[in-house]
Formats: sequence, structure tokens, C-alpha cells
Amino acid sequence: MLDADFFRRWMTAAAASVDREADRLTALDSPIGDADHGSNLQRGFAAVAATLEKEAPGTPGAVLVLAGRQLISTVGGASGPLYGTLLRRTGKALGDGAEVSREQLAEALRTGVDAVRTLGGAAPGDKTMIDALVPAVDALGDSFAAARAAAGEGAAATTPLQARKGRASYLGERSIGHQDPGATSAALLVAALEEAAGE
Amino acid sequence: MLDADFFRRWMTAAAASVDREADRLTALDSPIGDADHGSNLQRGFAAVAATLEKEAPGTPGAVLVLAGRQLISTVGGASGPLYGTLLRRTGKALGDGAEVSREQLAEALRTGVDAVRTLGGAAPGDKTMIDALVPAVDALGDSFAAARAAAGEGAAATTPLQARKGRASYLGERSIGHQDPGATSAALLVAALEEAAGE
Amino acid sequence: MRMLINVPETVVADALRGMAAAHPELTVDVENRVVVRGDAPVAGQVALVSGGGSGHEPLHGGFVGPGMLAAACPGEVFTSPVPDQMVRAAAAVDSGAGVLFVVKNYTGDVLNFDMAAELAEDEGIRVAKVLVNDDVAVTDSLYTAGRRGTGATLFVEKIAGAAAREGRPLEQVEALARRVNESSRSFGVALSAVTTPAKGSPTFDLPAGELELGIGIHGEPGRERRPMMTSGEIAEAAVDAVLTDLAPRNPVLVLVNGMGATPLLELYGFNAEVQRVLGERGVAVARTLVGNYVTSLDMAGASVTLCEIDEELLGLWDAPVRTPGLRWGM
Amino acid sequence: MRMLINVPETVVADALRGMAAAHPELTVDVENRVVVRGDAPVAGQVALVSGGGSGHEPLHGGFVGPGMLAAACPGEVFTSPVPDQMVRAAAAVDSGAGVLFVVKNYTGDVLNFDMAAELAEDEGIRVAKVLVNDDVAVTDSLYTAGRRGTGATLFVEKIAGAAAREGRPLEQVEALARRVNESSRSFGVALSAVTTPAKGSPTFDLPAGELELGIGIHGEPGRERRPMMTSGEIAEAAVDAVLTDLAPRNPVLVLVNGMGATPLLELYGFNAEVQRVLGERGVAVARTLVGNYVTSLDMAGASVTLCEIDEELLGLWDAPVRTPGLRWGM
Ligand SMILES: Nc1ncnc2c1ncn2[C@@H]1O[C@H](COP(=O)(O)OP(=O)(O)O)[C@@H](O)[C@H]1O
Ligand SMILES: Nc1ncnc2c1ncn2[C@@H]1O[C@H](COP(=O)(O)OP(=O)(O)O)[C@@H](O)[C@H]1O
Ligand SMILES: [Mg+2]
Ligand SMILES: [Mg+2]
Ligand SMILES: [Mg+2]
Ligand SMILES: [Mg+2]
Repeated sequence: MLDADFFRRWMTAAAASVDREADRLTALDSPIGDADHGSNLQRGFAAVAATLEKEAPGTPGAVLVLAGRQLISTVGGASGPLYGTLLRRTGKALGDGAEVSREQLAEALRTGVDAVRTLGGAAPGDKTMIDALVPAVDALGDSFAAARAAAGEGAAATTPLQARKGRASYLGERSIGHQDPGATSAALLVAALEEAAGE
Repeated sequence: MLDADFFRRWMTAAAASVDREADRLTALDSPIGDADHGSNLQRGFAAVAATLEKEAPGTPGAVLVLAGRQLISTVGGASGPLYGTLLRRTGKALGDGAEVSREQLAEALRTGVDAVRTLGGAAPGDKTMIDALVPAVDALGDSFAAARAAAGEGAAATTPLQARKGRASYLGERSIGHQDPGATSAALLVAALEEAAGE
Repeated sequence: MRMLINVPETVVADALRGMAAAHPELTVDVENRVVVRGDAPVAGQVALVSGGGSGHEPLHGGFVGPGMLAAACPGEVFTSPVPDQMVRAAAAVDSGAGVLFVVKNYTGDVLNFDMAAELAEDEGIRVAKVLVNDDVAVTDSLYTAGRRGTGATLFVEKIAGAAAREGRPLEQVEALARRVNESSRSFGVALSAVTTPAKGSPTFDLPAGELELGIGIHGEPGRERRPMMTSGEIAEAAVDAVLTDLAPRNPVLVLVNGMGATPLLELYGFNAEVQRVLGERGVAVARTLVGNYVTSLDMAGASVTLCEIDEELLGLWDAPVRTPGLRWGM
Repeated sequence: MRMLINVPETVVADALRGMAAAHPELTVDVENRVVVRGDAPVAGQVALVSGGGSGHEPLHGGFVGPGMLAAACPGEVFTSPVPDQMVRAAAAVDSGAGVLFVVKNYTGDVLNFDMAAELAEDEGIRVAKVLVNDDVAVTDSLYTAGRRGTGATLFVEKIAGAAAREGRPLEQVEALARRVNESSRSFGVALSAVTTPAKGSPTFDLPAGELELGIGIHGEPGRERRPMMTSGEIAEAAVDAVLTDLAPRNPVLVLVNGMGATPLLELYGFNAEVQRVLGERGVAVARTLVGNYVTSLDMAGASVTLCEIDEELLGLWDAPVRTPGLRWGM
């Protein structure tokens, strides 16, 4: 079972990973975006980590709701509301139990991803974070490792796609051949789950 | 003896030479100036050549006075009034005879150079066109070839100097090590005399 | 990095401090990143609130003042602001007559302003929104995030701002803003890529001697790369692109807008060509504005925006305005 | 070449055509290169005429209009205009009250304006001249062409222009202009070299990560090259350089001027640092102007100009002005 501490470790691991990879995320956001994805998430997850340390919410749901709100309040751009909504809605779906199972998390995360799809209007194949999140949620029933692998593959698979949502869509065919920065950061977020689980 | 035709040939040769060397003059004006000396003189001497063709003044003096006025009206910058004054005052000093000797030209040119010194306030060694003009006038009594050589040497000798007049003086010691563009164009002007003489 | 900055992290805060010092008539909340006209809220007047990523100055902070915006919310460089900023701005400027959010059509701006609108309404503020989407380089279809908001933002903010100043009700100001947007189209070109403080190097590689056609204002590449064109050829490409989507029968307002690093000397020369092409295409020009208004940091290039107008819109355009970036009549 | 131009030869003429189209309130003589306010000559008013090389826009053409210049004479890029232009301008604007030539202290400008003054006086026009020489990076000595005219030109043109509009006589306007110049000092830095249309490549080589201190506005290198500094360090260097030569006991006008390619976002941030340093040095600030006013084509960088003022000068600074580049109160 996964307790509040696991979810705090998840967010801390995500913050560290985003911090390490910020330059790469921004570099991915340069040819098909506006070169800010790395610094956006770096700022946001640093704020999340700081808030979680200070407020120390006691349930898995409360951790994610607080993290999501913090992202909304500090990131901006497209990824702020989208990742913020992902965590907030996942957190709400987790309810207020003190512990949840991996299966419950997978189910709640599916609700969160659906909320992101509704908010942003992106479908799989549109070359967005959705392309890493959807396969990750599907694989999460199996294991954290499987989810990590699926998210990474989903992110890599965005390279040949033509973007239909977000900034990259302005480029039309010129968006082909570049990996989507948001799908890449989504894969980092999923990989951080495995880290938090210590697997 | 030198007739109006000789002076027209001088100006035409100067125009051709400035046109050929415009990029070099502008390049010299880049590290210690504002990168316009070549295009300034190119514009000015093209206008001189066109006007002389149209108006065909009949005496040496009239050719130079007209050429000088034309430079003043078309060049701008420091070199426009200075070269314009040089030719205008030289032309005036030549009087209205139909022919002049090389010695008379040398004397008149000295008057013209003096007018430039008065107007611009530059003395020899200040790293300006004066550094090519003064030795040229001194040597003109000997021959056109001697004047050409003296002007060329005078221009080359500006390289180690620190500028005390014109734009290059703003650079202080950083003006050292660059040949002065105006001294370089003055040497072209003097060399064109030899060409006009067909020597 | 050729930047006049301290560190990338404080660029926006530093700029706001500098704005506060230069413009005592504005109230600049540096910590919360809100620029408000000093006399807000103004009784009986609808308040326009806009915002977006920084790096497009004078847009939007430079358009705060009587006759234009009541407040602006600057985000990080090229990053939409967060909802907290817009909620705070709305609360500061609402006189009870309601607030109009002017939102450029980018996913980030739309999502953040939408969240802000919900939160502001929860606080009892009446909020209307207008989306600006004038850039014809992007096709408005299922396969894109929709046309981008660029130069028309200035027209929307100026004209709706003048209507607000006249005391018109929220619904009218909103409708007018929407009409200005629908009557406006833009097209931009870049002669160089842009360098953001956070990245420190150009966002894409554009060799000298080539240009990007159909660019936005966030340093993203355009739809097409071409060998360098003359000012006249660029004017033809830009105007004709705009006119494929807008067929004005009335006179137009023209904005010849610099992207930041193109000298005014070149912009005026470009305007001469734009006017020539408009004349050849039979488009009558009512007013022309030339300058750096909706910029993209240090990008070289320009955009052309046309807005078809009638007597009402022209009167509102000519009405007095007093902001750091646009000022006349007062 | 990253330029929005047709061919280098027509850059100035093209810009004048574009100015004419954008500003119907001005009379632009493209062939003879004179920009005149549309209602000139204005009876009973001294007329200010300025000019200089092009590439510094909005200076000078953008400062033509009520409350500032009566006419401007643009030369080729970075090349002083020819006397014929100033004579023509003087004849167009002289109402009988006389003409004041505002001349930046460069050999070319001085010589050409001097010749023009002689010719205009031959035509019966009363001409006075004021030399602007505010740049402290150049020592005013026998070993230089004297301090350059840079940012203070804007202060001189605005304040003397306001005095002329009040109907003051030529001697008074001239004396006032001289006083403004003597009360003003500037210092500039470049973060990049400039590319002129005629040359097509940077005038000097400035590697990223280095800057030039003490530059002029013609793309010439500065007095000193240094490794990159922060905005705060640059503000200290610039303000302190100015204050070695000007020890204001009264409040100052501050111009934080962009050289052309530095984004407004950075300029405002730089202004924050300039204001901090002024505060630390005990200099009181009356008004601050931030923007691209006296530029050097596409050069990145900025300059700081201070002008010590009294009540009279402040009143004239605040007086209404209506030009393309500077406008308030009308
Ligand atoms: N409508 C959308 N739905 C889902 N994800 C999106 C959408 N639009 C953009 N994204 C994701 O957001 C990422 C960009 O985030 P970021 O660079 O932080 O924001 P911005 O595009 O506003 O600069 C994209 O790579 C993409 O994965
Ligand atoms: N006071 C002066 N006296 C004599 N020659 C001068 C003086 N000032 C400048 N020059 C000459 O003019 C040249 C520069 O001419 P040009 O580049 O056309 O004008 P500008 O300096 O106005 O751009 C210098 O190289 C120098 O030889
Ligand atoms: Mg981005
Ligand atoms: Mg020169
Ligand atoms: Mg962004
Ligand atoms: Mg010059």
C-alpha cells in the first residue's frame, strides 16, 4: 500500500528529476515550441517540494491536490494548468484514505488523465503529454516499472508525429521529427513513481 | 601644361578608383570609424563625374570648383566638406586660365590643403587625410609619380598613429594600428592625377 | 549571451521594478506581478485586464492606463501568467461594472485565464472574455491549436479600452472587442531567431540570408523557410497572406509592427512597401501605426496587421489614450 | 545580412516614404530629404532644425512636430546630411523669428551645419546654433574631436522646442538649449556591434560574453572592452562615469535609452538598477524616460543620460509635445 509519504517521495523525486533534466526539456521545446518547458516545470516542482515540506499533508489525496494547486499557481503556460489538473484530479479521485493500492492509484490517475484530455482537448497521437500518460496508466496495473517503460516509449513515439495541439501544432509538418517536450516530462513524472517506490 | 580636359580626366579617374576601392575604404572605416567612407566617396565622385559630363566647365579652375561644390552637396559626413573644400579652394586658386602648369597646380593644391587644415583643425600626425595630402603637395613639384608615392607613404604612415581628429579620435589608443581611411582615399585621389597625366 | 540582465531568474521582477520607477502613474505589484492603473477602480467603467508571457513589451504592461487596459499580468518570459495574477488584477480594478479578460489564443493563456475567470466569478466579479486570434499563418482547424493572437491584441485593447472609458456596459465592450478581433488579421516574418534569458542561445538556427515566413511571437519557427527576400517582396507576401482571410471593403487600420531588433529605419521602409501593396490591392488605409508594439524579445523581423473599421471603430481608435506604450490626446 | 530592406542605396528614401504614409501631419520631402511639420512656418515661433546621419531613429525625424523640432534633415546611414538639406529646411520653417540649428558634435555634422548656416544667412535667415556634446566617454581635449552628442539631444530638442512654442525669442531659446546641453551627460555600452546596410556585416567583432564600454551611436567601438557584466554592474559603471563629470545638486531627468536591439524588458530591468545606483549616490530623480530614442540601428546595448534641471526646465519638459517619437499632453 502507498501512504502519504510515498506520494511526497514521488513529488520530491519528480522535482529532482525535472531539475536535472530542465535544460533538455527546454532544448526539446526550442525547435517546436518556445523554449520554456524546462524552466516552467523546474519552477513549479521546486514550489511543490517546498510546500509539501512545509504543509506536510497527511493523505495521498491531499498531497496530490496540494501539489496540483501549487503547479497551477506557479507554472503558467500550457503545462501548468494541465499538470496541475492532472495531480489535483488524481488526488481528488484518491479520496481521503490514509493508504491506497497501486491499482487504486492507476484508476485515479486515469481519472486525472481524462481530466487533462477534457481540459486540453488532446487525443492520443496529437503529440502531447497524453501520448506518454495514457500508456503509462494502462501499464500501471502491472507495475511501476512497466508504467515507466510505457511512458518512455510513448514519449519516444511522439517524434514522428505531426502535432495537433499546443504550440508545436503551429509548425504543421515541420513539427515532425522532434520529440514532444511535454510527453518527455510526463515520462519523467512516471519514472519518479518507480523511484518513490524504491523499486 | 594641364587643360580643363586633364582635370576632367583627373576627376573621372578618381571616381573610377574610389568606385573600385569603395569596399576597402569602408572596411578601413569600420574598426576606427562608422563604416561609411567608401560609400560616401563613391556617391560623391559618381555625382562629380556625372556633373562634369553634363556641364563641361571650360577651365581647370572651373572644373575643380564645380567638383568641390558637388562633393559638398552629395557626400555629407566629415569627408564631404573637407574634400569639397579641398577641390573648391584649389580650383579658386587656379584662377580662370585655360591651362596651368604642374607647378601652378602644386601651389594651388597647397592653398586647398591649407583650407582643409583650417576647416578641420587637423595638423600632420593627427591621423587624417592631411597626412597623405601634405607630403603629396610637397612632392608634386617633382612629378605626379613622386606625389603618388609620397601620398601612399603618408597614408601607410598613419597606421601606428593615435588619431586626434575625426571619429577615430574617440577610440584613444585603440585607434593605433589601423590605417586612416581618409588618408587612404586621399592617396587614391593623388594617384588619379598620374593616371590623368597618362604617365 | 548578449543580455542586459542580472540573472535570468529575476528578469521579469527587475523589469517591473524599473517600470514602477519610470511610471509613477501606475501601481506595480512586483511580488504578485500585476500592473494596475494608479486610479483603479474607476467608477462606472468596465475594466480591461490582459496578460501573457513577458518578452512582448510594450504589450501588455505598457498598455495600462486611461483609455486602454486597467491592469496587466506579466508571466515569465514567453509563459502565460498563472490564474492567481488575473484574479488579483480583477479584484483590484473591478468597479462593479465588470471585467473583460483580453486573452491571446495560446493553450496556456486560454487555460490560465479560464481558471482565473472561474475563481474571479466565485469572488463575485462579473467576467467576460474575448479571445484574440488574428494570425493567418496558422490555420484554424482541428489539426492546430487555432490561430494565434498577435498584433490585433493592440487594436482590441485600444478600441475596447476607449469604449470602456465611455462607460459602455460589459456586454457592449465585449461585443466590440470581439468585432475588432474578427475584423483583424496578421502575418509575421522573422529575419533572426530569438534568444530567451533562460535558454541563453537562439531558439532555432536561422542562417543569415534566410528568413522564416509565418512566425509567431514566441520564438517558434514559422511555417516556411525561404531565401532572403526584399522588403517589397516580404510586404507582398504578408499583405497577400492577410488578404486571403480578410477582404476589407471599408478602410483599414494598419499596424506595421517590429519584432524587437529591426531598426525603425527599416520598419518605416517596410511600411512604404506595405502601403504600396495595399494601394495595388485596392485597400484604403485610415490610420497607420509603425513601431515595436508586440515584440518577441530580440527577434529581427516584422508583422503586418490589418483591421477593417467603420466610423465607430475609427472614433474609438482616435480617442485619447495615455499609457507608457501608446499615448495621444492626453 | 538580416535586413528588412530593398537595396542599401534606397534605405533612407524608403524610410521617408514610409514615414510620409504613417504621418500625414508631417510634410516629407523624400527627394530632398527634409521632414517638416505640416503647419510650418508657425508665425512668431523660433524654428528648431536638427539632423544627422540616419540610423538613430526616432531621432531626428521622429521628433518633428509641435513642441519639438520644426524640421529634420536625415543624412545617409551614419553620415551627416549635406548643407543643401539644412538650408532648404531653414527656408521652409523660418517664420521670421529665426532658426536654431541643433547639432550633435561630430566633425561631419559640425562642418555641414556650419556651411548651411552661412548659406542660410546669405538668404536672410537668422540662424543660431547649439552644439550637443554630452558623452563623457570621450574626453573633450586637443587630442579628440571633442565629446560626442548622444542622448542629451532629446532633452535639448524637447526643452528648447517647448520654449520656442511659448514664443520666446531666438537668443533665449538658444541660451536655454545651451544650458540643457551643459547640464547633461551620457554614457553608453554595447553588447553587440552594429551592421550598416552599406557594409552588410558587423562594423567590429564583439564576441558574445564581452561588452564595449563608452560607445557612441555610430557603431564605433568603445573606449574599453570588458568581460560581460550584470545589469547592476553596468548601471554602476554608466552612472558613475556620468557623475564624474556632472555633480547634480538639483533633481535630474533620466533617459535610459536603448541602442536598438535590446528588448524593452531588459531596458526596464536596467532602469531599475540605474535608479538604485542614483539613489545610492544621492541623486534625486524628477522624471524618467525608458525606451529606444537615440539608437544605433540594430546594436544591442543602452545608454544613460542625466540632465540636471530646475523648475523652469521641468515645466518645459512636461509641456505638451506631439511628434511620432515623443508625445504627451496633446
Ligand atoms: N492541449 C494540450 N493537451 C495536452 N497537452 C498539451 C496541450 N498543449 C500543450 N501540451 C503539452 O504541453 C507541452 C508544452 O508545455 P510548456 O512549454 O510548459 O507550455 P507552453 O506551450 O505554454 O510554452 C507540450 O509539449 C505538450 O506536451
Ligand atoms: N578634422 C579633420 N581634418 C581632416 N580630416 C579629417 C578630419 N576629421 C575626419 N577627417 C578625415 O575624414 C575621414 C572620415 O571620412 P568619412 O568616413 O567619410 O566621414 P565620417 O567620419 O563623418 O563618417 C577620416 O578618415 C579622416 O581622414
Ligand atoms: Mg513552451
Ligand atoms: Mg565614416
Ligand atoms: Mg511558453
Ligand atoms: Mg559617417
